[in-house]
Amino acid sequence: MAEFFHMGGYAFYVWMSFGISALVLLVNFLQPLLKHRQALREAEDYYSEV
Amino acid sequence: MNIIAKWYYRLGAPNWFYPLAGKMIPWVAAIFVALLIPGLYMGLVTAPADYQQGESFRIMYVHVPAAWLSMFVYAAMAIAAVVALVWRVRMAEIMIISSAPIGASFAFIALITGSLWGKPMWGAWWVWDARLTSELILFFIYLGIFALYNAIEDKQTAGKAMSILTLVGVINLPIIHYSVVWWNTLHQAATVSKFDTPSIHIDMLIPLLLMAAAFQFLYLLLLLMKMRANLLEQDLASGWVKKIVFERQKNLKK
Amino acid sequence: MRGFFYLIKRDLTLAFRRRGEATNSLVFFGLVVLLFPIGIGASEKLLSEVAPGLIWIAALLATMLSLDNLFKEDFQDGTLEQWALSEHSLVSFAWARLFSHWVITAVPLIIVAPLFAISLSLPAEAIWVLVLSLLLGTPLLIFIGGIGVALTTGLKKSSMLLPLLVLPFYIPVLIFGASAVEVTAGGWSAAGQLYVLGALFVLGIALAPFAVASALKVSVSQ
Amino acid sequence: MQLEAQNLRCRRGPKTLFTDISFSLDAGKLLLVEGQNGAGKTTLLKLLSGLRRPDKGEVLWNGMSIRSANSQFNRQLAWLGHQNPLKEDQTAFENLSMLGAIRSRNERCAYEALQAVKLGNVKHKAVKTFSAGMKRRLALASLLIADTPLWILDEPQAALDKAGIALYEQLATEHLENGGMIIMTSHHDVAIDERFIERLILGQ
Repeated sequence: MAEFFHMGGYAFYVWMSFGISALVLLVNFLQPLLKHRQALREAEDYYSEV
Repeated sequence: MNIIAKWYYRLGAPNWFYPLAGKMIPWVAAIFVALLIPGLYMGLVTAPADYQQGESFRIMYVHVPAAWLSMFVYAAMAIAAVVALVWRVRMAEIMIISSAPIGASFAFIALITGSLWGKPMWGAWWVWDARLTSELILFFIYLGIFALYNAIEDKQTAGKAMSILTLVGVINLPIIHYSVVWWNTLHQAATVSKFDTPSIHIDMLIPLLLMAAAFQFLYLLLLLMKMRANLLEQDLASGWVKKIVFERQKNLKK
Repeated sequence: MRGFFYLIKRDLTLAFRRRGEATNSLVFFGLVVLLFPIGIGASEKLLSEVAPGLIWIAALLATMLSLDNLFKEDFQDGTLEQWALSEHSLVSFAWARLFSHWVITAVPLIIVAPLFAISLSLPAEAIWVLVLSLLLGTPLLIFIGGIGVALTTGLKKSSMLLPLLVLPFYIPVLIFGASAVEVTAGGWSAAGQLYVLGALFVLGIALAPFAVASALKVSVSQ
Repeated sequence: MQLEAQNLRCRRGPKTLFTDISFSLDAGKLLLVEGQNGAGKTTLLKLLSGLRRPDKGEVLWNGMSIRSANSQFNRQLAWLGHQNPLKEDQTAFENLSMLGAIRSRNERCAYEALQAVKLGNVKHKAVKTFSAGMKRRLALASLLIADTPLWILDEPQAALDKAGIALYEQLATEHLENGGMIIMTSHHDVAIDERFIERLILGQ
């Protein structure tokens, strides 16, 4: 397993690439989730008054 | 109304699109994961190391799909821009503003992984290679589209202005790309472009196609989620949101 | 076509009465060119090597910054509405405004450019190609920049949005313009670059006004 | 000549400004659009003039939609918004001839129009020296040299003094008498003969 992570000496570059990509895409996944939840809460407040 | 027109009309209506997108999201997410796992496994483990680049060529499995997607997303936005301007479909404008950040993220990933791939192979973090330079310009165009939409308060005007900018962009992108390629040959000895995928062996190709397909579904997934959020936020005071809120409250009471 | 020539005459007389506007971009152009020797040292060999790109970048920035409120005044005082509702299409309005803006701000720039080229020790034969490339390039910069300006005309607060929208589309013009001068300075012929610049010029002049008109229509209907 | 609106609807963001606005206006009539601020008066005028497209509904000029017959409709329309479309550094005469160049001209010359709005003595002075009332009158003068039966005016009496308002009402009455049409908004009442006027209240 160890040499798998070693990636023939390029461990830093390979795992950094996959890591940053995963991070950026995760942000793109979470942002709409939070925004959707927040918009729903706003809608509920808006209609609770009306 | 024939079936296509009915579909076309309904897709444009938020109260129909919002629940439909909600139902589709789990399925799209499932397909994405089903493609991602084998793609990653084959890409990182089973695919043979490249005789020149060794293991670092595996960065290709993230760099190339991200670069493809950054262009695919822009093409999809350009089509939506035509639909938005010619048939005045508001849903197409929501699609564009939801796609822009996703496209920008793919372009950003392509740039970062490109420089991480370049460093071990050619010793420089940034290489003024034709494709990387075009990708950087595409990244700035995405930012411009996103910034324009957010700078205009009235969302109807913002949508139209953004659609026009998207179309201006789609006409300019080929011109920019070929002038950058020409500029690149002028300033560097005509080496084979550094980011041509290596002579692709079948075991290397399959994970690449799997990863590309996985990224396509990821784009669809992120797009649907972003469109639902943007729609709900913009249409706060309109009838269909009121119906959804009351339905949710009814289920909670049950 | 009456309105078209009237508009150009009006713009020229207005510019004549407000002399400040045209000279601002000229002063900016001179200052930017002045900054470079100070910044990167005044060694003659280095400067002459960098001069083509430098002059072109300075001209590009000066043109873009002069564009900033090209349509804002017409938008705010209602002239744009009058044109939108006249029998003349907004395309002819856009054409006239962009053309008169080119005459007011870019032509003085082109006249002065050889002066700055000499100060940056650009070889003599390259100066003519510089003027020709600017003659082809600046209208292109103004017409493409006009699209960005038209899109941001409706904005209340003046945001630094124009450069972000417009600079990516300036890149091909800069590539061929600067390399035309650079190649001539090196002794080769710049025919290829100038032909491509001419092609971009025709494409830009033909298509940009339609994009400007539709962007203005969006701003006016706010 | 007839301008007809068919159940116009317009939204600004999530808020619906007005919906199902329908009316038809014939030659020699004045439509007075009233309503508080923010009721969408200016937006309605923009819909009727074609500056902005309605979300739903249609505007017809002589039975044809103004979007398809756009340039014919524009040739017969004179628009005056809140602001005066004038350039401060130009003289009154230059501004007027510029506005005349945009619209289809009638035989009335610019000097005559300036006399009609009592600006004859300042025709070669720069507009920046004018008062707000004089600027508004100069903008109104541009209506006189245009051969446009339909006037769409957004608060034409704004910034006018009493004499200016009387002048405007006289010009409007003349225009209506020789078969013209006017659509205007106003905050205070308009002293024009009731037989010409139809009212439309926005934002109940």
